[in-house]
This record gives sequence, structure tokens and C-alpha cells, in this order.
Amino acid sequence: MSVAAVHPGGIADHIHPEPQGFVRRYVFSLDHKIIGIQYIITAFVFFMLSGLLAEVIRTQLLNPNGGFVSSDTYNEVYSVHGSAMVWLVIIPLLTGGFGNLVFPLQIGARDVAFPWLNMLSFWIFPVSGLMLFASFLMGAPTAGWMEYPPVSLQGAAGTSMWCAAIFLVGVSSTMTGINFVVTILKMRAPGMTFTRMPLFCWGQFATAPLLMIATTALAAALAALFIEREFGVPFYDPTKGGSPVMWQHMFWFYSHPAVYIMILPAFGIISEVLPTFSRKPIFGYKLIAFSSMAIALAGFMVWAHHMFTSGLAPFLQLPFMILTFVIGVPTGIKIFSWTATLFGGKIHFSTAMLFALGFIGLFTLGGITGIFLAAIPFDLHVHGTYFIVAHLHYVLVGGSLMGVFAGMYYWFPKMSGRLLNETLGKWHFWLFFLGFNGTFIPMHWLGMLGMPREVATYDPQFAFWNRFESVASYLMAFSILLFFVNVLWSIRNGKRSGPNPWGGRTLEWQIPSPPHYYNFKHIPTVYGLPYDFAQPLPYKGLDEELTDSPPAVAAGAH
Amino acid sequence: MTAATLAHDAHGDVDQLYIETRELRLQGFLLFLISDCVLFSSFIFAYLYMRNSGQGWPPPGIHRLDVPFAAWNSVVLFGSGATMHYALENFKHGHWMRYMIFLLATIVLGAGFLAGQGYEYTHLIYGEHVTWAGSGIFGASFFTLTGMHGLHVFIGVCYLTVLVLQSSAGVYTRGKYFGITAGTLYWHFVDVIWVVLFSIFYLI
Amino acid sequence: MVEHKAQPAGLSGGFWTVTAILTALSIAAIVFWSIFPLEKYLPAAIITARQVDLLFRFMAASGSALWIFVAGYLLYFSIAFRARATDPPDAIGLQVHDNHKLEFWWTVIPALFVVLLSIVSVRIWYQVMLEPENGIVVQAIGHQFYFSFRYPQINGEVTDEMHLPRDVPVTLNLTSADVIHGFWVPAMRLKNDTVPGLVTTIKFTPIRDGRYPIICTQFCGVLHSEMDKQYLVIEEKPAFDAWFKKWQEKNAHASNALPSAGGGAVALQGGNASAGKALFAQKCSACHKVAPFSQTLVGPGLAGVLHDPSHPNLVNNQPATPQNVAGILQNGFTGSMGTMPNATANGLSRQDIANLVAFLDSLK
Amino acid sequence: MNGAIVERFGAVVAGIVVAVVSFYSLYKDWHAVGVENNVFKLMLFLLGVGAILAILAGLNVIGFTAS
Repeated sequence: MSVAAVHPGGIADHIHPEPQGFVRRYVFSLDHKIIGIQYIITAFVFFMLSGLLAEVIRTQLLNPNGGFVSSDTYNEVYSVHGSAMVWLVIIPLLTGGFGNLVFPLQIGARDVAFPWLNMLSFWIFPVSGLMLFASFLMGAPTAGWMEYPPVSLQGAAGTSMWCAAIFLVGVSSTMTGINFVVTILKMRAPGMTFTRMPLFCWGQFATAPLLMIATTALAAALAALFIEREFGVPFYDPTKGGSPVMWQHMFWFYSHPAVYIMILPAFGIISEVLPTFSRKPIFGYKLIAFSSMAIALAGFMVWAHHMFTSGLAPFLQLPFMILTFVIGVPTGIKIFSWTATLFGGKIHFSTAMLFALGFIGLFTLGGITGIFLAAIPFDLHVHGTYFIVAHLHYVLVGGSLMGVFAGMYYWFPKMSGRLLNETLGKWHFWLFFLGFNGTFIPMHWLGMLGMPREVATYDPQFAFWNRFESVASYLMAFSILLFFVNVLWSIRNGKRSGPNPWGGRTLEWQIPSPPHYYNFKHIPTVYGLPYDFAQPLPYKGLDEELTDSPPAVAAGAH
Repeated sequence: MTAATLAHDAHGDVDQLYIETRELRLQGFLLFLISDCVLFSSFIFAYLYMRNSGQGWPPPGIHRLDVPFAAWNSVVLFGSGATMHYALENFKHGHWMRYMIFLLATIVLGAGFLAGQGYEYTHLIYGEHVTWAGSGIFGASFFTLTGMHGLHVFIGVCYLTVLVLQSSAGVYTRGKYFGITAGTLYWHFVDVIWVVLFSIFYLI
Repeated sequence: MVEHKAQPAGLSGGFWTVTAILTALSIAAIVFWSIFPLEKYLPAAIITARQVDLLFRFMAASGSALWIFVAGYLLYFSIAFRARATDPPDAIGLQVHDNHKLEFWWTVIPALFVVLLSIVSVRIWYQVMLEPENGIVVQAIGHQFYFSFRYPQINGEVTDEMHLPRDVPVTLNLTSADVIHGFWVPAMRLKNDTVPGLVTTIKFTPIRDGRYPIICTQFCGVLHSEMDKQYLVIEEKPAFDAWFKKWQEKNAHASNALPSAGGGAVALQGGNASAGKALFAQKCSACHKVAPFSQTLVGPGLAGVLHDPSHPNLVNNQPATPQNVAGILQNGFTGSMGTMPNATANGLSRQDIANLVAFLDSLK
Repeated sequence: MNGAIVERFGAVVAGIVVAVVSFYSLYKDWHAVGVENNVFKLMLFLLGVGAILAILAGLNVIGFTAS
């Protein structure tokens, strides 16, 4: 399937005319790198908003009787916090953001397959995000990010707005997925076979079909919920013959793959950061790539493990439990391979590397509690409790978000040509690490003892640990403030990075930072895996990238 | 210029850029159809799920759907699939007139199917008082799924009409006609979805 | 790039020291989880709670051991293989790409562990599922924002605490009157959702006296967090009997009046028998025939429910009047034959009930 | 003589035409290569199956109606 050589006059030989003017360059840009940065900025804005919501949650829980906000407001706050973090922060950051920014460079393409579609995907995203936050004006959804009917049928008008917003962001995801699949299948540089692709591309390649297929299932479920709420057409209301459990099936058929959408690209980031800063090839390249695909595929077959308490027939539950255990094996392979990558390395503790190391430790913990939850008898105990809250935050914050931060410190020079400040970065890491663990480790214990999730008030016996968590969460928020300060400061005053500050060996580091709008002057030819530090770089045709010469092919009108 | 252009302009205008771009578009379009297929599958899952959780189908108080009419109407849609196929075949071989005739026939048959569906809806809503929101899960699943499919057919008819206009304006040549290929793929997709919907609503 | 000589691939002594330390730590963790006094913090109120704890101990011990090894090696490698100030700036690490033997084993060992874990989980799960069901049958109904309970031989609903006799197997049928709730008793290590329109069953045998909170774990509306104020009381049989008798007396006249949801009795006038017939086919015919009492499917045949002189009383020992039949339709009933879902669970409106009663009344 | 009979008759006759055309096109295109042609083959096959279903429904072999 790979393009054997650059055909004269083909896509690889074709450069779009240089975008002129501020609007075409930075607003309605067709350039995948600019779109990636747009995604990252927008997602971090939403991250700040829903992070504030998280602090509202923790402030409310300082006292067993709450009192900071009313129960109703509290329910709105955690619902929007969850929805926004999943759909407006983690997924766009990892797919639209880092995906757009990095993987076309890594496979040696000039852009993604459909730049217009890419721009459209991006512009849908802030619109839907604003819609989601605007639902506060009309009574935000209260039933959590899962919005189980029938209670979501009773929700305020904002719940319909929520449906529409998530539907739209799903459309954006689907288009991104289609775009990425085609790009990876068709636009790799000559010699960039699948077994020579950097692992971040493998992560995206495993994620894109999930975006494309699973998100559509969610769209159907959301459309039905919207129609039922607005027009009274019965799908989920049991008094009219509908089935509330059906929503759970359709929702989790999307949302379990969505968990992998949120973690597989982060795996990819870690698999890039570790070899670069250990000066060592990634250990077990093929097995890591293969296990990503295995996880993505198996991700479609385990959705009902979120529904062990929903009254499914027992014989249906059993395969879901065992398949979920089985997913632990490829995940374990990855973790062991990353750990083994460190062995015998020359490890440089940059902030990106610290986040990558933190990722491995915390994600492993989240993965282990995931195995706990797959075991039905134990799940029947802790389902719907703070144990789940702890588990999902270990995976999504300790996993995905740590991956995002590693990616930010790693690729920030590629975006801006400047380095993030390492001292501030290390403060960010350590405070975040402490704050995060302080916030979420006690939740395991609280959940087992009997604290249900999504509560505005709780039994006074849990007060001590809740206060502890709240204080720790303020520490975490402070560390993230440091990160924002760091970004805003470094973007103007950071040390100039040059094209390749980390000694990275993948293709994106062989061209200037930030890259030209056409990426490569010549599309390079690839001769091997990027990760072998003892060998010269396995690329040909990159000699002129860092010179001032113009690109080999003239920019032509289409 | 249309017919003459088509006949004489063999593959001379097809360059490498077009070949590669077409490949991308084709794959992208097929992936779009796959995700659209998942959308239908989800609603079909919902329908079958609700149907099996109730007591018998159709629910009491609702008559069985009119199979003979639906069979006839389905054949109209399937026939339009066949004419679309021949439209593309004829275009590929440079028979411009036959291409136009088959394309117009497809549009007429597609519109005919929509009219038939409109008739069926009218009959259900006014004759049997089966409505979208007021007839429980039957009305919900039937009108949602067939309505969604009808919307796809409607979009298809619009798209084919645009194809007619574009073809008359000479947009497509013997080498560059991806728009027609995409239209044919889409139309076949819509037909095949109806095979499934016809089976699950009328036959089982 | 400086030509780099591969370092000797052998594992240094430090590695084995660290491995020994991690092994010791893992063993300590395993011992810790084996003896950890879980029941001191959360008593085990039913037989299978201890089994679930056992499963937790097993998973926590093996999970801790795994995590200690991963995190320990991570830390050790990070320190031992850090780039030193004395290294040349372009020093590279050991260029190892893979090791098939190692990869084989760290695929196979977790796979074997998955098999082991599956066997353990399935066995314990079967014990949770296959509790005996020859004891008392209770129904718990989720409401916004409380649970109510139905006992055989108590009219109406028990809306306060839920009492159960110790050492008697319990079959608990769960359903909901409005939205999905979660019925969780942490001391039982067991929960299930109460889903409107669906009756789910959990079975257990209480073994420990005490007063345990019942907590709703599925978001159910604005006061969801208040749904942890009810208790499950497990007590000796005599104490339970006294409580039971008290509620029998308290509710002696309860079920005739139709319950809280909406208030007031169903207006039976205007019931449409033919609409009722259609509804019967849809909602009732899975469990009831239009036939004499003896022709039982799940519940009894209902042809003579209102007009059979040999059966003057309904299943709840109330006289066979249209109003009482409506009461059963509205509230459901749990008895020796199992559970009949209530109106909400069946999806019956008040008019539907009137229609059904009219239909049943028309059968002679 | 009522509408249903006319509809059934039409469905059967036109269904036979469509089925024959579909399968004939499938036969003719059997050796065509390329992604889209393979998709077309699948689609034509399903179209033929659909036409056969319509014929059977028209003949009242499947999808019985009460009348």
C-alpha cells in the first residue's frame, strides 16, 4: 500500500501556494500544524474552564454538608466537568491537537489528506465547546457525563444543548478520524513502511478508526436522546415502551473505545519521549505497535463491563469480564517494554521525560485497578463509587493528561521554536505529581468504604480524606497554573530551540522549528526505523532542509 | 461541448496529481460511508433491541405494515440502483446520451420512491393514526429509521441533480469523473441500506 | 556521531540487589493484603461478602506486587542509567531493540495470570449468583429519593428501614418507580441498579447483625446525595418478627389506598374493556392466561379474577373487588409465585389500569 | 381486484427485471479490479438479494400479511 516513490507531479510533489494574510494563515488555516496548534490552544482554554469546575467540586466536598454551591449547581458542575474534560480536552488534544501537529511530519507528508475537512473539523470543535458551556445559561445537564436516561429526560433544557454539543464534537471527531486514516494509509513518504512508522503514528493509526466508527454510534444515541427530549418520541422512557438500558449499550459502545481514543495516542507520545531521552531504541517496537492495534480492536468488544449492575443476563456478562482481563495483557506488554527501554540508557531528565516516567507509574496503577473493576464480584461492590472516580482519573489524568504534558514539553519547540522553561517545568511536574496522588489515592479507599460518586454531600465519616483530597487538588491546580505561566512566558522569552533540541530522530526533528508551511523541501526517503542511535539517520533527501534554499518544487496553483 | 469533449478527450488530462488525489478522495468517501453505515446500524440495533424487549410486534393496536406496497416501492428504489450502475458504465465508455438518460431515470425512480414513502407516511399518519411521537416504540423506530433513510435518498436525489447540471456544463471528462463514481457509491449505499430496512421492518 | 562500543549486556550486581529488594517488598505487600483487617473498617454482613473480600485481597496482593516491580525497576533504571556529567554529550545507551525470550515470557505470564484470575473471579461470582432462594422474598423499589420495600404479607410499602432476619436466605427483587437508582449496601459488597420497567434480582444470606446504610449509587436527580439515609437492619428472627408484625398492623389498611405517586385512588369509571384487552395481550399475557385460576403461566389465570365464587379473595387476601385489583396492578405484588411488577415497571398509566380492570371485569 | 394485487404483480415483475439486471452486471463486472469496483460488486450482489426479497414478498412467500 505504501507509495513506492514520489511520482513527479503527484501529491508529494505538490505545494499549495503560501497562505497570505493573517486570516488565511492563522485563523482559517489549512496547514495541519496551525490547525494542531489551534486545537491545542482551544482545548487548553476548555481545560482551564473545566479545571475550575473541578475545583468547585473539590471545594464543595471540603465539608460533608457541602454548602459551597447548591446540590443542583453541583450536579451541573460535575456533569459539565466530565463532559468537557473528555470531549473538549483530552480527545481534541490527543487526536486533533498532537495528531495534527506531529504525525503528518513523522510520516513525511506535506499535509493531511483533506486539509479543508481538517479545518472544518477544527472549527466545529470550539463551537460545540461553547455550546456545552452555554448550557449553564439554560440549566446545564446534571446526570454526569454519561447522562443515563430516564433521569436525563427530566434534566433541564441544557441537557438537549448538551446532546447537540456532543453530537457536533462527535461529527468533528469522525471527520478527523477519516482524515487521519486516509493520510496514514496513503501519504507516507517513500520507504515509510508500516514497520518503520514511529510509534506515535501507530497510536494515531489505532485511534483514528475508533474515532470514525465508535463516535457514530454515540451520535445515534445522542440523536435519539435529543429527539426524545424535544419531541417526545419514545426511545428510552420505560413508561412508553422504551428501554433505558439501551442507552447504556449505545453509550458504552462508544465510550469504551473512547477510553482507548484517550489513551492510545498518549501511549504513542510516551513511546517517542522515552527513546529520545534514554538515547536508546524503544524496546520491542513491533510488539508495542501490535498491542496498540490489539487494544483498539478488543476495545469494541468489552463495552458491557460498564454495565455489570444494569441487569444484563449473566451469560452475557461473563465474556465481557474475561475479554476485559485479556486487554490487560497487551497493556502489560507496553508497560514492560517501556520499562525495559530505560535499561542501559543514558537518561536525560528533561521535564518531558519526567512526565513520561510519571505516566508509566500512574497509568500502571490505573490499569491495575481497571483489572479489579473487570472482576464482576468486586465490580458489584465498587461500581458507581469513588473507587471508579479514582480509577478513571488515574487513567485519564495520570495517563492521558501526563502524556499530554509530556507531549507539550517535548513538541513545544516544534510549535514555537522556543523551549519551555525547564525549572518551572520541573516544579510543575513534582507539584502535579504530588497533588494528583494526594487527590486520588484516598478515593480508592473511600469508594470501598461506601462513598458513592456524583454526590454533593456525604457521610461525615469520610470528611478527613475528602478535605485532604481537596487540599491536594488545590496543589494540583497551582501546578497547572505554573504550566500556563510557563507557556505564556516561554512563547516570548523562552530559549531558542533550534530545529532539534532533544536529539530526536523522527522526521519532524530534521526540519526547522517551526517548520515551513510545506513541511519538507524534498519528501525524504526512509530506510529504516528511526530509533537506532548507533546508526546514522535512516533518511535521504533531507540535506537542504536546514538551509535557506527554496523548496525543490515550486508552489503551484492547483 | 459536452458530448464531444467526452468522446474525444480520452485520458489526456489525467495527471499524477489527479490520480493520487482521486485515490485519497475515494478512500475518504468509502470511510465516510462506513461511518454512516455505523449510524444506521446503531439505530437498527436500537430498533431490534426495543422490538425484542416488548411483547410481540407490532405492538397491540397497530396493524402490520403494508407489505405489497412496500415491496413495489422497494423495487422502484432497487431499480434506480441498477440504472445508476448503467449510467456510470455508459459514462466510462463514452456514451454520453445514454449516461444522461440513465442518470435522469435514476432521479425519477429515486423521486418516485420518495413519493411512495410519502404516500405510506400519509396513510399511516392519517389513515391509521400511527405517528412519530404518539405511537410508542413502533412509531419511534419506524419513522426515525425510514425517515433517516428517506433523508439520505433525498440528499442523493439532490446530488444526482447536481451531477446532471455539472455534466451538462462539461465538468466531467472521460478521465476525471470522480463525482459520478462517488454519486454511484452513495446511491448504491442508500439502496443497500434499504434492503436491510425493508427486511427488518416488513419481512420479519 | 562517535562510534559507540556496546556495553556488556550482562546484568550488573545492582540489578539483582534491586530485584531482591523488590521481591521482599512484594512479599511484604502480599502479606499485608492477606492479613489486612478489612472487616474492621467495613463489616461483612452476608456470606459472599467475605468471598468478594477474598477476591479483593487476591487482586490487591498481585496488583501491588506487579506495581512494586514496575515502579521499582522504573526508579532503579532511571537512577542507575542516568546521563552523568562525565558522559560525552552525544553518549548513547545500549542499542538493544528487543529480546524475544523476554517478550515471550512477559506475554505468557500475564496471560496465564489472566486465566487464573478468570477462574477465581468466575468461581466467586457463581457463589454470589447461586445463593439459595428458598427464603424470604422482598422487593425494593427505588423512588426519587428513597427506597421502599415490599414484603409478602405486609400491605403496601415499608418506607423506613429494611429489616431482614439473620441466617435466612433473601431474594431481593429490585425495580424502580421513576429513574435508575443503584441499590448498594457496602457491608454486603453487593449492588444492583433498580431499573424502571425491569425487575432484577440479587440473592444473599445475611449472617451478621447490625445496621448498615443503603446507598444509591446511580445518579437519580437533584437529591441523589441524600439517598444514603436509609438502613438495612439485620437482626435475630424474633426481633424481625416483632418488626414485621408492627408493619403488618401499621399497613393493615394501606394497600387498598393507592400509593403516593400522584395520590388518590384510580378512577375506574371510563375503563375501556377492548383497549384493556389489547393491553392485556401486550403487558400481561407473558405471565397470565385468560383462563381459570389453575392455569398458571407465571402468575395465575385471570379469567375469573373478579367473578369466581370459589376465589373470593385476591392473592393478597383482600376481597376481589375492582378497586383491589387496581391496587395490585398499581403496586405490584410479591408472593410465592414470584414478583409481579408494579404499574411503573409495567409502564401502565392510570387510564391503562382502568382499561385493564374493565377488561378483567368483562370476563365471566 | 384491488390495489394490493397490482402492487404485488408490479413488485414481482419489476423485481425480476432488477434482480436479473443486477446479477448480470455482477457477472459482467466480476473481473473488474480496483477498490471501487469491488465495492460495486458487493453492492450489486446485495441489490440483487434485495430484489429477490421484494419478489418473494410480492409472492407472499415471506412477510405474510393478514389479508
